[in-house]
Amino acid sequence: MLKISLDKLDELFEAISASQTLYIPADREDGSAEYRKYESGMKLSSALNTVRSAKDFFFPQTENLVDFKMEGKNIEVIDIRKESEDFVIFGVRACDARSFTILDKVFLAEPVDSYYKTRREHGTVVTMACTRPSETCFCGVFGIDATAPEGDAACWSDGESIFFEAHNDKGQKFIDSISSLLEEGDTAKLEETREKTRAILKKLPLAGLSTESFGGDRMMEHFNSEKWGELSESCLGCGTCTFVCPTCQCYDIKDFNTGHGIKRFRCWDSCMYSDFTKMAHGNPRLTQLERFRQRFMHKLVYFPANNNGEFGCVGCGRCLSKCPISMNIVKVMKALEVK
Amino acid sequence: MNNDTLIPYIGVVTDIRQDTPDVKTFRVVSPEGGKVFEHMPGQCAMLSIPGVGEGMFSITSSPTNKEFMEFSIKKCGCLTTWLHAMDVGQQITIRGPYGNHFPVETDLKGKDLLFIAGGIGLAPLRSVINYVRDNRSDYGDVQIVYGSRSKDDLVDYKEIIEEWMADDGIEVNLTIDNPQEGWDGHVGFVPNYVKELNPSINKTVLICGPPIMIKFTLAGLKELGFTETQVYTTMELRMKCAVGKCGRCNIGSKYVCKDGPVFRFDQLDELPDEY
Amino acid sequence: MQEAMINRAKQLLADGTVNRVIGWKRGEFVYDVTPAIFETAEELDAEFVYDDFTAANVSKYLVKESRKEGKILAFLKPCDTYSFNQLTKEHRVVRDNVYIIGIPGGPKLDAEKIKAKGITGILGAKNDNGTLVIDTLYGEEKMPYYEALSTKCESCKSKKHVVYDELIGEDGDVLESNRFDMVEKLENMSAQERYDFWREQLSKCIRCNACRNVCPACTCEKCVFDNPDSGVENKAPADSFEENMFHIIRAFHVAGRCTDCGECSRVCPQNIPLHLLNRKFIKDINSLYGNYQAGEDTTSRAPLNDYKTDDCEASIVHERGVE
Amino acid sequence: MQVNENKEFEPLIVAFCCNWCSYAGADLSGTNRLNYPTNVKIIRVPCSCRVNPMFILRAFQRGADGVILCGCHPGDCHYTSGNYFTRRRMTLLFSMLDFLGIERDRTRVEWVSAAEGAKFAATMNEFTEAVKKLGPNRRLEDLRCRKQ
Repeated sequence: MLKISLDKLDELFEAISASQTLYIPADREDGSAEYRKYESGMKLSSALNTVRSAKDFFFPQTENLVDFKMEGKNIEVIDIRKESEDFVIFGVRACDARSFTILDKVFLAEPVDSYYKTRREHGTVVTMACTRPSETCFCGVFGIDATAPEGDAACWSDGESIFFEAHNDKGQKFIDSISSLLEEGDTAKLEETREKTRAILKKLPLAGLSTESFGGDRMMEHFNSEKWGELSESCLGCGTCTFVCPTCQCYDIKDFNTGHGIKRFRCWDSCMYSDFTKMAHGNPRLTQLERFRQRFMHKLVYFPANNNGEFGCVGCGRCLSKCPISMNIVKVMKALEVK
Repeated sequence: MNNDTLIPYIGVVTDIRQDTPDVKTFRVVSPEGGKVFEHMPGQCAMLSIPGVGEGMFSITSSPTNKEFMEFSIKKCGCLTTWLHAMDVGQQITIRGPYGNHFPVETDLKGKDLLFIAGGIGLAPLRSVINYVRDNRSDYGDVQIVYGSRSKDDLVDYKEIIEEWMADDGIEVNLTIDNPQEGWDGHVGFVPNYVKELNPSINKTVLICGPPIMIKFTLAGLKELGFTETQVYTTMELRMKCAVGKCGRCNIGSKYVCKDGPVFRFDQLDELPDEY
Repeated sequence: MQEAMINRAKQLLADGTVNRVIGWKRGEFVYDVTPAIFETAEELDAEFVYDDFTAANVSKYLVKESRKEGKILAFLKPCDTYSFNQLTKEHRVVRDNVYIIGIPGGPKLDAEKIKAKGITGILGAKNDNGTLVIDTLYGEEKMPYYEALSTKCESCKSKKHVVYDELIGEDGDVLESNRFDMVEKLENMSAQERYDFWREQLSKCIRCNACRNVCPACTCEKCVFDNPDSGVENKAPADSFEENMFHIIRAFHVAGRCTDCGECSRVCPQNIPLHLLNRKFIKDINSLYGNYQAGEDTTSRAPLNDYKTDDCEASIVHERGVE
Repeated sequence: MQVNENKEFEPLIVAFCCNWCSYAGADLSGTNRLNYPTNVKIIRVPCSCRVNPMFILRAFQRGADGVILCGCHPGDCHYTSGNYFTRRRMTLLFSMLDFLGIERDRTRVEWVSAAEGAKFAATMNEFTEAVKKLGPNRRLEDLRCRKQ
C-alpha cells in the first residue's frame, strides 16, 4: 500500500494545495475542530470530528441561486451559476462520507440540482479511518465501518504513516497527483491499529442499538406512537440538531432585496422551526411535538421508505453532543424500539 | 450548463379577470407569445414576484388550450395580494410544471365523472373539466357539483353558465351556502347537496375544496356506497422547491409537490393525518 | 442531594400539593441529562437525576407549565431563581402555580470542556479532591476539576435563592464574582483587536437560534427575527452583517432583563462566548445607571424602562475607554 | 457610500430626526439657507424614541457610513419623556457597537430644537467631516448591498 510518513504531512498538503484548494479539519482554540482552507503551516486536527459536518462543501448553508433585476413591469433573470473549481476535502470521517451518498439521493434525483452537482463533480473526498471513536459514535448501527471509510480515496494512519487507497477514478487521479511523495509501505502495523479500533467499535456504548424497529413499512405505527409527547416535551425548537447534522438537507428559498436588485438565495432550514410549514392560511404542524416527530420520522421512516430502506442517519453523534437539552436520535430510537 | 429547475422563466400577464370579490384569474404567456410550457390537468406551477415571494398554484386552464395558461388565485397572503394589485403587462416568473396530474389518460378514460368543488377548489378541477369537454368522446357522463359562499363567490360563473351548461352530457349543479336575492338555485352546503343528488355509484369522483368540505363530502359519498379508490383529490401544503428536495410539503413519506398534488383517497389513508 | 430531592418530590406528589415535577432526566451517558417532567413516584425513582451535569436552567419551561392545570414542583438552583423571579416580574409565569424548592447549585460540569482536552469515549466522571477522574473507553484520564466547569459556573454571581417555597440544604450569599474580567479585558483592547475578536467568534455562528430559544428572558410570543416582514434572515448567516445584527439585537432585547444565567453560552454548539455581550450591557448599566441585578426582586423598574433627568449623554461612549 | 468622479469619498449619512424639534430644526436651517452636505438623508420619526436599534443597524446595512439621531433637548420631549429613554438605549447600543470594534464616531446622538437651525447645519457638517475621516463603513456593511 502507498504511504507517506506523518512528518511529511506538511509536504503533502503543500503539494495538494499547489494545484487545487484543499480543506482539512483544523483545531480551534477552544479545542473543537472545523474544516479550514489549507494554508502553509496549518496542522491536521487530531479531534475525532468537526463540529459542523462536511456537507457544507456540497450544500453550503447559504448560496445564491439566481439574481433578478426589476424594471417597471419587466423582470430580468440573471443566471449567476459558475462552474465550480476543483477542490479536495481531506480527512473526512466514514460517517460524513456516507452522508454524501445520502445527500446524493436527494439532490441528484431527477430533477438534478445543478448547484449541488457541479460541486460534487469538482470535489474529491479523501476519507480518514477513525482510530479513537467516541462514546457518541454509532455509525456501525447503519452499516458503516469506521475503519474502512468510503469516499473517492481513503487513508489510514498507523501512528507513523498514512496509507492511501483509491476507490474510484477520481480517487486514483488524486493519488497519482501526489504519487511522487508516496512510497510503498508495509501494512502490518496498520492492520494491528485497525484491529484495535474494531475491538473498540464493538464495545462502544451505543453499539447495541438496533434499526430493526424502523423502516418505511412502520409509518403509521411510529407516527401514532404515544411516546412523542414525552420525547419532545423539553425540545427548545432550535435548529442545532439539523444544522450540525450531515444528512439534514431541508432548505428554504428566499429573496433578498439589495436595493439594486433581488438575490434569490437558498439556505438551510430546519423542520424544528415553527415557520417551517407555515402558510398564509395555516400551519399543518402547529406544535413542537409534530415538528420534532417530523425530523425523526424523516430519518428513520420516510427516508427509508423512499430509498430502499436506507436510513437518513449516519451515526456521527453530533446531535448527541450538541443538543442543548440532550435529546437525540438515539433516545428516540430506544424509546420507539419495538421489543 | 443545463438549465436548473430552480431558475424560473419569465411569464407575461396578458389578461386579468376579476372572478369573485377575492379571486382573480390571470392569463400568462411567454414573452415571445404562446405557452411557457405544456402541462397535464392537475399539475401546478411556481409563480413568483422576485422580492415578494414564490408560491405554488394549480394551472386552471386546460392543456388543450394551446395559446396561454390561466391561474385562478384567491387573495390570501403576501404574494397573492401583490398579484391581485398588479396590472396587465406585468412580468412574473414562472417555473414548472410540477407534480402529478389527474389520470385523464388512464384511470379516468371511459368513466362517468363526478366533479365536486367548493369555493376556489374549482380552480384545479377546471383544467380537468375543460380537458374532458375538449376530448368529450373519451369520457362518459359528466356531473359537476359546485358550491360557494354566495353567488358572487362562484368562480368562473360566466363560463359555467355559458359553456359548461350548454354542453350536452354535462350536468351542472350549483349551490350557495345561504339564500340570496337573485338566486333561485339550490341553497345548502356541498356535502348535503351531493347526498341529495344521490349520484350513481359507478362514477369516478374528483373533489377539491376546503378540508372540512372534503371531509364531510367523502363521508357522504361513502354512505352512498362509493369506495375510496373511486375518489381523487388534490392537496396543497407549503412548498419552496417544488421538486421534492426542500423537505416541507411531505405527508408522511410522500411529497405533495412531487408525489402529489393528486392523490386517491385510499393512498391518503396509508399516510399520517398531517395535512 | 438527589435522594433528598426525590423523597421530597414524592411526598409533595403524594399529598397533592403538586401534580408534577420538573427536573432532570438521566441520559445515555453520564453527562447528557434532559430537562423533563415527572408525574409519578416510579418515574422519579427510575429517571430523576441531580448531579454535576444538571446545568440546564428549567425556569423557562415554567412559562408554559405554570399555565397548565395544577401546581408544578420546580427544583431551582440559585441562578435559576433569578430567572424565575424575572419571569414573575414580567408576568410570564404564574407564581401561584409553581412550588419552588431551592437547591444548592454547586458548580456544574461541561462535557465539552472535558472533550476539549482531547478526552474521548467518556463513560464516567468523578470528582476526587479537585481532580476529575474520567473513566473512558481508552482507560482512566484525569484533569483538574475546575477546568471542566461549565463557563457559567466559573464566575458564579450568587449562591443565594431569591425566591423559594422551601429549601433543601442551606441558602448561600451573593458572591463577589470576577464575571466582568473578560469584558474588561476586551474593553482595553484596541477597536481593531475587538473587531477581529468578535468577527472570529461571530463568524462561527450557524444561526441555530439555540441561544435565543434557551434564554429565559427571550419569551416573546413571536420573536422579531421570526417576522418575515422584518426582512431579517432568521436562519441564515447570509452575510457578516446578519451575524452582527442578530447578536447585537438578541443581547439588546434582553438588556436590563438578563440575569446572567449563562445558558446562551452553554448551549452554543460553536462555543461562541455570547454571555460576554450580555455582560457588557450589565456592566454598562451598573456603571452608568447604578448597580442593578435583574431577577433580584419583582418590583424594581428595569433600567431601560426607567430614566433620570441627569443621565449621562450617549457621547460618554466616545469619551471613555480605548478607541 | 458614494465615490464621486475625482474619487473623493463622500460619506452617506442617515439622520433620524424627531418630528417636533429636530425635523423643524432641519427645516429652519433650510429656510435660513444654511449649508449642510447633500449626502445627509433625513428620516423623520415621531419621536427619537421611535428609533429601534434595528433601524440604526439597518441603515448601516443599506450603505450608510454614519448614523445620527436627533431629538428634542432633554426635558423638552413632546411626549414628556421619550428622549430620556432614547438616551439610555442609544448609550447602551453605541457602547455595544464600540465593544464589537465598530468605529465609535459613526454613531451620534444630538439634541436639536426647532429653533436651532444653525446648530443642525453645524452638527451635520461636523459629523459628516468626522465620518469622512473614517472612510467607508466596512465593519457593519452588508456585502450583498454594495454596488458593484
